[in-house]
Amino acid sequence: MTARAEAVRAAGGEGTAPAAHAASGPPGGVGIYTQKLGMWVFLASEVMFFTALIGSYIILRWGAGNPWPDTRAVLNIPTTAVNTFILICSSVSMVKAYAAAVRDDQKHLKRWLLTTVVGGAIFVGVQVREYIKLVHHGFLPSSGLFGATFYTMTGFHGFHVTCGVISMAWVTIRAFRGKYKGGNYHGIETIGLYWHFVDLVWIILFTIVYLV
Amino acid sequence: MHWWFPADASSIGGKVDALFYAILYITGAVFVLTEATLLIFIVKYRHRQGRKAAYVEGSKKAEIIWTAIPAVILVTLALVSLPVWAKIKYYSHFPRDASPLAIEAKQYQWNVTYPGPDGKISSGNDSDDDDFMKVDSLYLVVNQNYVVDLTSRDVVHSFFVPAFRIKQDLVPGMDIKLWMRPTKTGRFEIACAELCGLGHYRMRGLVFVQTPREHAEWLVGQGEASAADSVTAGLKPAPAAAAAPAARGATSRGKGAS
Amino acid sequence: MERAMTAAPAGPEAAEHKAPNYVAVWAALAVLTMVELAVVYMGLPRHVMILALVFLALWKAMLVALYFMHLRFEPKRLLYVVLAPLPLALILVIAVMHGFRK
Amino acid sequence: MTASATAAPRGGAPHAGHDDRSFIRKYIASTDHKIIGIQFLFVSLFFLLVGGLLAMGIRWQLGFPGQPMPLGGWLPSGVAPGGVVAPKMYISLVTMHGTFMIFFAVMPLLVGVFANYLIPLKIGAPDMAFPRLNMWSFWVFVLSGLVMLSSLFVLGGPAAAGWTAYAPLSATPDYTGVHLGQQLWCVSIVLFGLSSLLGSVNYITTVVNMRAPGMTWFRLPLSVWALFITAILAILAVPVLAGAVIMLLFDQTIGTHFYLPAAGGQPMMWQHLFWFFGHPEVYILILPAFGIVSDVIANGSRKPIFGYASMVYAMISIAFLGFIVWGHHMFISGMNPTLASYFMVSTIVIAVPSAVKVFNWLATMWRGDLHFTTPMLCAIAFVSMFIIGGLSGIFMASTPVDMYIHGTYFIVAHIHYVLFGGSLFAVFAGIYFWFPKMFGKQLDERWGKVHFALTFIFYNLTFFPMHILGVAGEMRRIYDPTAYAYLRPLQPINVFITINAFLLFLSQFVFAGNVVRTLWKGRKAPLNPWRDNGLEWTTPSPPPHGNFATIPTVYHGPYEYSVPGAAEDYTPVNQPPAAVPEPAR
Repeated sequence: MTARAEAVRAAGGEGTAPAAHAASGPPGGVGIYTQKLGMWVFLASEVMFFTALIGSYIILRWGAGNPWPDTRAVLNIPTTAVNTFILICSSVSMVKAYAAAVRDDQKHLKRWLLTTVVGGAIFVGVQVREYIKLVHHGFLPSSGLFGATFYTMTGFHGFHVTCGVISMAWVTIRAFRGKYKGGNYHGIETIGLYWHFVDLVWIILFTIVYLV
Repeated sequence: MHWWFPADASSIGGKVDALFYAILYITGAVFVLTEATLLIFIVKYRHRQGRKAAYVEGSKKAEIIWTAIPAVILVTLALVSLPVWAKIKYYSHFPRDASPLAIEAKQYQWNVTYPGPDGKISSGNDSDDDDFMKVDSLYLVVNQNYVVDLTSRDVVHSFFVPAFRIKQDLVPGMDIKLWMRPTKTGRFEIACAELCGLGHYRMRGLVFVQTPREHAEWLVGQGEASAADSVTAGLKPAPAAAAAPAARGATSRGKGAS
Repeated sequence: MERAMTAAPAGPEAAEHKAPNYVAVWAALAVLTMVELAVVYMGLPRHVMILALVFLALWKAMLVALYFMHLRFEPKRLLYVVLAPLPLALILVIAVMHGFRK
Repeated sequence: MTASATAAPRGGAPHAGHDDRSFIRKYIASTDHKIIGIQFLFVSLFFLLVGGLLAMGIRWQLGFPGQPMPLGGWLPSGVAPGGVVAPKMYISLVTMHGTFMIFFAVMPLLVGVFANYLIPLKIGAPDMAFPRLNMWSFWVFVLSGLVMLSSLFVLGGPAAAGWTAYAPLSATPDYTGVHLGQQLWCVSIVLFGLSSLLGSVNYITTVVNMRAPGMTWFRLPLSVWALFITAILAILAVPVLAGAVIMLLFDQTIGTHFYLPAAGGQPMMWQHLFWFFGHPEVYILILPAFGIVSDVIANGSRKPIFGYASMVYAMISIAFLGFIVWGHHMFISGMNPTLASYFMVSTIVIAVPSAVKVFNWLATMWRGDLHFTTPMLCAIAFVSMFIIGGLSGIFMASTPVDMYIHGTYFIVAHIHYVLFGGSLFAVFAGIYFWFPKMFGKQLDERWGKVHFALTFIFYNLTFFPMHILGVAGEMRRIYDPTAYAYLRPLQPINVFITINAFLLFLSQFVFAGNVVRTLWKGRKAPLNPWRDNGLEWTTPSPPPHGNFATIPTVYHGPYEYSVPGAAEDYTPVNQPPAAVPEPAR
C-alpha cells in the first residue's frame, strides 16, 4: 500500500514531471487513470439517480404511510432469488475476467467475459419473463404505488443491465480481436466497475423491493 | 397611489412587517456601505499614468472580520425569526379558543365551509351536518381567532391574504391547518399565490372582517345563527333559533356542495 | 493512444495488491443471499426482519464494493469520490420523511 | 473507454501545425473542446434570444393587459386571439421563458461555453479527458433544445405548469389541457440532464487528471475551481431531477401515481426532489460566474485576487451547503414547519461565504490600478448587482418574511438580480474577455461599452421596481394583475417595467451587431490583449488543435499581477521565476 502510494506520487501526483504527463495516460492528480476516474464519477451520479427512484419508494411507502400490499403475494421470490444469484455470479466472472486481463491470460479473459455476458443476458431474460407474468396477472405500473415504484426501479435497473450486456458484448468482441493484450486491462476494469455497480444496486433492490 | 405594503390587518402582520423592516435596514446599510465602497474604489483607484497596483495577496485578519460580522448578524436574524415563525406555523402554538373554518380550494375558487350553530365543522359523514358553505367569501369577526383547515381538490393552490401577511399552500391529499386573527374590520382580498392553471389569475376571493354584531346579523341573514349569535345580533333568542332550520335551504351546505 | 496509456501504469498499479480470493467473496455473497431468504421465511417480527435484511443487504453491497470494485485497494481519495453522494442521499430521504406533518 | 482513447492528441504537437480533418470533423462533429465551446456559445445565445422573446410577450401582457401585441396578429388565433395574449398562452410563456433561460441559456452559457473552452486551456491540457463524450454532450444538448423548441409548436401548446412543473398540475393533462407539450418538456429535461452529466464527468476528470506539471490545486485559476465545483454539483444534483422528471413523465403517460394524490401519490415529493436539484442548480448558475468574475477583476485591477484560498473555501462551502438548503423554497408548502426552521438556519449560514466573496472582490480592487475595459465593467456590474441579489435573498431566508413575499414579484426581482445581473453580466464579461482567444479578433471596445451601459441602465430600471411590486403583494405568474383591486394602483410600475424591458431587449442587438461586425471584419487581436497571466494566452489565438506546442510547466499562482520589482505588471504562470531554481512541489 505505502509502496504503491509512493509510486503514484512519483508518477502522477502534484508537480508531475513534464515527460510523465505528456501522454495524458499516466495517473494524474489522484493517481487513478482517467477512464477509471471518469467511471467512478459517473457512478457517483448514478447513485444520485437511484437515490431519486429508491428514495421515492421509501418515501411513498414509509414516509407517507401508504398501505402496501404483501409483496410476497405479488412477486415470485424464489425465482428472483435464483436470478439474483445469477447476477452475483456474473459479477464474479467479471472480476475473474479482470484478473485474467491483468495477468494477460487471453484464454481465460475471453472465457470469463463470455460467461459474464451470458449471465447478464439470462438475468435480463428472467426479468422480462417475470414482467410478462406479472402483467398477465394484472399487475401494472398503474396498479397503485407498488406497481409504479416496482416497475420504475426494477425497470431502470433492467435498463442499466441491458446497457451493460450490450457494452459487455462489445468488449467481448474486442477481447476476441485481441484488443486487451499485453496487460491492457483498463477497458476491462472500467466496464467491470459499471457491471459491479449494477449488481450492487440489484442487491439493494432485491432486499427492499422483494423481501421487505 | 399605494406602492408599498397593503395596510396590516391581522395579529401577526405587525411582527412580519417588523422583521421585514429590520432586514431592510440591515441590508440597506450593507448595501449603501458596499456600493459606496465600490464607487469610491472605482474613482480612487482608476488607472492613471504611472500608477502601479499594490501587491496584496490577502489579510487573514480582515477576512476573519468580514466572515464573523455577517455570520453574527445573520445568525441573530435567524434567532429573531424563529419564535415568530413558531408562533405562526407550529400547531403547538395555535390558540386554543379559535373558531374552526374549512377552506377547500379547487380550480379556480375557494370553498369556505362555516360551522353551523353547533360551532363545529362536521366530518363528511356526520348525519346532523349543519355546516354551510360560501364560495370565494370569508366572513370573519374582528379580533377573533380562527383555525382554518386547508385542503385542495385538484392542484396546489396557495391561500394568500396580503393584508393579513398570511400565505399557506393547499396541497391535494394533505390537510394543513392555519390560524389567524383579523384585527381590523373591512374588506380584503384573497389571492392564489401558486400557479394553479390558466385561471390562476382570477382565483380571487374576499375576506369580510366584521364586528361581532355585523357578523351575527350576517349569520341571521344566512339563517345559520345560533342562539348566542341571535342575541348578539339584537334579536330574541328563541324565535331566531327556531327559524333557522327553515331558512337554511337557501344556502348551499356542507363540503362539496358546489 | 491506447497503447501509450496502457503500457506505463500496468505494472505498479495492478501487481501492487494480491488479487483477493474472489471465489470466497462469491461464496459469502451466496450464503448471505440464502440467509436473507431464511430471514424472510422465518417469521420474525416485522421490524426485526427489516433491520436484519437491510443489514444483510448493506453487508453484501460492501463486499461487492470493497472486493469486486476493489475499493479496498484504491487510494483513499477515490473513496471520498465514492462516498460523497451517500450523505446527500441520506439527507434527502430523511428530510423528506420528516417533511410530512404528522 | 475508447472514446477517450481516440481523439486526444498526445502533447498537442502533432496536430498543431497542419490540421487535415474534414470540415465536418472540424466544425460539426468536432471533438475539439474549443470548437465545442464555441458551438455551445452560439446555440445558447440563440436560446437566450428565444427566452428573451418569450419574456417580451410576458411583459407586454403585464404592462398592457388585454391589448393586442405588436406583430401579435401573426400568431394563430387559438393562441392569441386578435393578437392578444390568452391566459393559457401567458402561462406557457412564463413556463418556457424560465425553462429556456435556466436550462438552455444561462447554464450552457456558463458551463457549456466556459468549462469547455477554458478548462483545458487554463490547466495546460491538450483537450478534455474524453473528447468524444464531450462532443456527445453538445449534441445531446442540441437535441434536448430542439425537443423543447418543438414543444412550442405542438397541438395543445407547450408546457404550462411553470418551470418548476409542480405536480399535480404538471402530472396530468386534466388540469392544464396540455398533453404532448408537457411530455416533451419532460423528455427534453431528461436529455438535458444526460448532456450535463456527460459534460460534468469530463470536466471533473479533466481537472483532476490532466493538469499541466506544476499546476497544483492551489494554483488553479478561480474560474477553473468554480467550474470544477459546479461540475460536482451537477453530477450530484441533475440525476435527481432526471429521476423525478422520469416519474413525472410516467404519471403523464403510463398511469402511475407518484405525484397524484388519488392513489396515495405525494405532490410534496415532487417539490422536494425538484428543489433538491433546484437549489444546487442555483449555485450551478452562479459559481462559474464567481470564477469568471474573479479572473477578470484580478486582471482589471492588476492585483492578485484578495484571499485566494478563502475564495476557494467559500465556493466549496457554498457547494456543500447548497445541498442542504433546498427546503427554503418550500417554507409555505405545507412542509413540517419544524423542518422549515432547520432549513432557515442552513440558508442563513450559506449567506456568509457569499458575503466573504463580495468583500474579497472589493478588497481586490482596493489599491489596485483599475482598467475599465468592457469585461472589467461587466465584472464590476456583476459584483454590484450580486450585492443586491444576495441581500434581497436574506429577506427570503427569514421564514416569517418569506411567508409574505414568497411567490410574489420580490422573488422575481431576486432571481433576476442573481441570474441576469449576476450570471449574465459574468457571461458578458467572459465573452468580452475571451472573445479574442476564441476568434483571434477583439470585440470593439467602444460598442462594448455602449452595450454595457445600456444593459446596466435598462436592466436596473426593469428589475429594481419589481421589488416594490413584490412588497405590495403582486403575485408572480399572474396573467392580469388588474384582476385584483389592491394591485390596480401598481399598474404604472408595470408599464414602466415593460417599456424598460423592451429597451433592455433591444440593447442586446448592440452586442449581436458587435459580434457579427467583429467576426466579419474585425481587426486581429494582439496575442495577450488583456496582459493576463493565464496559460490560455501563451498559445496563438485561436489556439491550434491540441492547444499547446509543448505542454507548459506552471511555476506560480494565477494572479501574480504587479509583483514588486517585476518589469511588467503581470507574470504569466509559465514564466519561470528568475531566482528560484525549482518550481514549488
